Amino acid sequence: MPGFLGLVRRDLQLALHHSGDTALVLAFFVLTVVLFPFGIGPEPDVLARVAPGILWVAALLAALLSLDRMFLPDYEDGSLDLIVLSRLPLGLAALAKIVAHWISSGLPLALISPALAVVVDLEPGAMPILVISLLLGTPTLSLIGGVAAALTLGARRQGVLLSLLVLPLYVPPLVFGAGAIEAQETGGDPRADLLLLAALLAAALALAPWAAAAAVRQATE
Amino acid sequence: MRPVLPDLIGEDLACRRGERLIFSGLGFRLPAGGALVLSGTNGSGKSSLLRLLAGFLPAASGRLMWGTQPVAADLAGHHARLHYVGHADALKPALTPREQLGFWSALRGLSRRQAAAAVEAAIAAFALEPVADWPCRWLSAGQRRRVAMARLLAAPAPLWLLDEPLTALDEASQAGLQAIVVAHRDGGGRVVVATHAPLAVAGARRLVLDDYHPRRAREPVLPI
Amino acid sequence: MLSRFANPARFVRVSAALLPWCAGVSIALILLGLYLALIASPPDYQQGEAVRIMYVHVPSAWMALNVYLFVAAASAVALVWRHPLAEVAARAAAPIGACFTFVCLTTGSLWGRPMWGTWWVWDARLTSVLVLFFLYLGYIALVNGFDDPARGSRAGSLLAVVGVVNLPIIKFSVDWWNTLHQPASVLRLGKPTIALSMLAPLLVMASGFTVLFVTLLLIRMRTDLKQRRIRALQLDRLTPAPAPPHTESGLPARPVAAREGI
Amino acid sequence: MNSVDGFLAMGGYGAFVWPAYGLAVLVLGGLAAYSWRRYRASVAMVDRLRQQSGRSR
Repeated sequence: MPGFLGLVRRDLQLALHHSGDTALVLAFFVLTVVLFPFGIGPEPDVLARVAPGILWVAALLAALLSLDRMFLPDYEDGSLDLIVLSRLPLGLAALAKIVAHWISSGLPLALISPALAVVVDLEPGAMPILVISLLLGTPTLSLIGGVAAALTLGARRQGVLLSLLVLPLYVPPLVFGAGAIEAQETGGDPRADLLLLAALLAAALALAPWAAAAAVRQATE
Repeated sequence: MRPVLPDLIGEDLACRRGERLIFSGLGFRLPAGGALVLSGTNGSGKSSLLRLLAGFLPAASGRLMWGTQPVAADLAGHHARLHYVGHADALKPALTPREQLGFWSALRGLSRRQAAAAVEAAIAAFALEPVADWPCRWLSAGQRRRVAMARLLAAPAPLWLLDEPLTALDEASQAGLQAIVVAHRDGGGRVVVATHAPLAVAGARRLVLDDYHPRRAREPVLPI
Repeated sequence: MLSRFANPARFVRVSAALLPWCAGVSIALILLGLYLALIASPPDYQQGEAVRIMYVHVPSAWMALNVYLFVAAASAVALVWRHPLAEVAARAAAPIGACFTFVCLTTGSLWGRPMWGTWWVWDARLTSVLVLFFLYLGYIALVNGFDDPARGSRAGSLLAVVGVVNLPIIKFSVDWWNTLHQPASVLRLGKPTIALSMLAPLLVMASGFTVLFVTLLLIRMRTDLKQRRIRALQLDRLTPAPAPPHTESGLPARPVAAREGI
Repeated sequence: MNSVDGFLAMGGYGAFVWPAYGLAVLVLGGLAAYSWRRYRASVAMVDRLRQQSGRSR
């Protein structure tokens, strides 16, 4: 498809230039997770019990942080008009931007999560499941978030509005993601949760880009 | 022999932005090689008409036809045959003109080799060689405007929609642009220009948007 | 396309005729429902009089869900056929649905307190209604989040459709989460066995709420149309009559008479 | 008299049944009142604007 990889490469190139955004996302993730023991107390068994929830909620909020950078810069400098006019179907263009956003936010979150799991006493045995659940879950967060980011283009107070739109839609990935880790921790079988997470990803992959495209078309009217 | 392309025809076009009726009853015909100059007071709808012609904005009423085929029927096809240069330059401060022009021509469907050649031609035509590899944040407004204009040549398209192309351009660049427009029209292309400056475009039909301001005499149609 | 300009006269006329009847019927039904709920129905053998809260809690739960489905359906019609009234209906209905959801949550909490000792019970159904409440707030915030009301309505329509697609997934995930973290069985907000004498107040209240919804919907839609009329009139007053048609040299001015004909 | 007190006491659950109904009436009634008042205000505004534009033309 004309320019799909070019669009992903350009967005990643821009993400590298403004690497502050990715650093901000990772810093927020680390900070949020580290703060919880101060609130809950350092007892290992208590922390281990709530570790899956802490890690997943912190990752979800961190991914939410950089969502509005997905379409807003292009909307403001006129690039979005040219993307709409390009030969690349708008759904694929939206997917390209979502993929670039995931690579620069969701992926690093998943990769550094084991380091943080230690801070909240997550069982070593559950670490691989943590990474797998985040690798499966964060793309879904970017896909759903992409739709909300496109919907709120041109709105007043886009940041607050974006998180209000997106949080109820993030409940399923959170439930299955944290559920997978907890199933592993309590000796259960995480495969069911992971399969459900994968199903969510497949559905979001199929539907979200076109919803985001429709929203972009509304924004560039 | 110049390929005989159908005319771009607008019949009784009306445009609504939000709940405001900008203009109505607007008609024109733009043959291959033709030119249409839009003028009128601020807020009379020049930019809105350009965005309508580009297919961003559906006409509130009336029809926009490419020959006999309504534009709305094949929007992707219509987008593929036009360039739209709006007020914003669509340039990323961190990237160089060469990178951005290459990116935009790839997005217009050119292969890597074709894109490279077209980009070099565009850079030469707009005298951008000295700054071709500078990050755009180092460029002046005029230079950025020329890079935005260079997109016109970085990928071939018969219909050019230009919104205030002359702003921020110095005399030499303005003359260069006019020469490029003339060459484009000789090659069978056509151009619609919204401008205040008296752009000397030979044989252009002038359209004053204020003439199509929705008359107040009529009962204001309840904009649903 | 010209239908977009059509004055919604038909709707205004029909709603004017319907409104008094709807208002009357909804008040009558709700009064009858209150009588049946509070006086003419037996206390539950387990929960005693507290069961009467169910006669408000359950109908408002039904309405919360059904109004959201209404908003999503109206939004789908607005997106696909660009029918102007569908957008007006969706925008008018959402706040009503949000109120029903709020009533459902608060009565659920008031019911949980005497029965299970806590103001909030993480029961699967109640939790789904809580998430639905945030979907409503998101829709209302998005619709009012733009300076241009038309833009807000279109964005809201898309969100409502996305939301309704996610509704069953959210419901499933909450049930999955609920069985995963199965609280002590006593906390389970079991559905009391519905005796016939209890069904009557439930159905009467539900139908009363439904007719109330239609009444409020018509009022709010008429208000929305009036607001648009106000904006149009204000805009019209502000835009000065334009200068006479441009008669630049050599270009014949468009014959004014011809333009008047449209 | 005691039937009224019995009725109000609601078998000891009065403190929860009455607030539940009260809240429902408050929220739904409030929404109805608010919507109706806003409707009346809009109608009045339209008439006022129409007279003004009628007079000024």
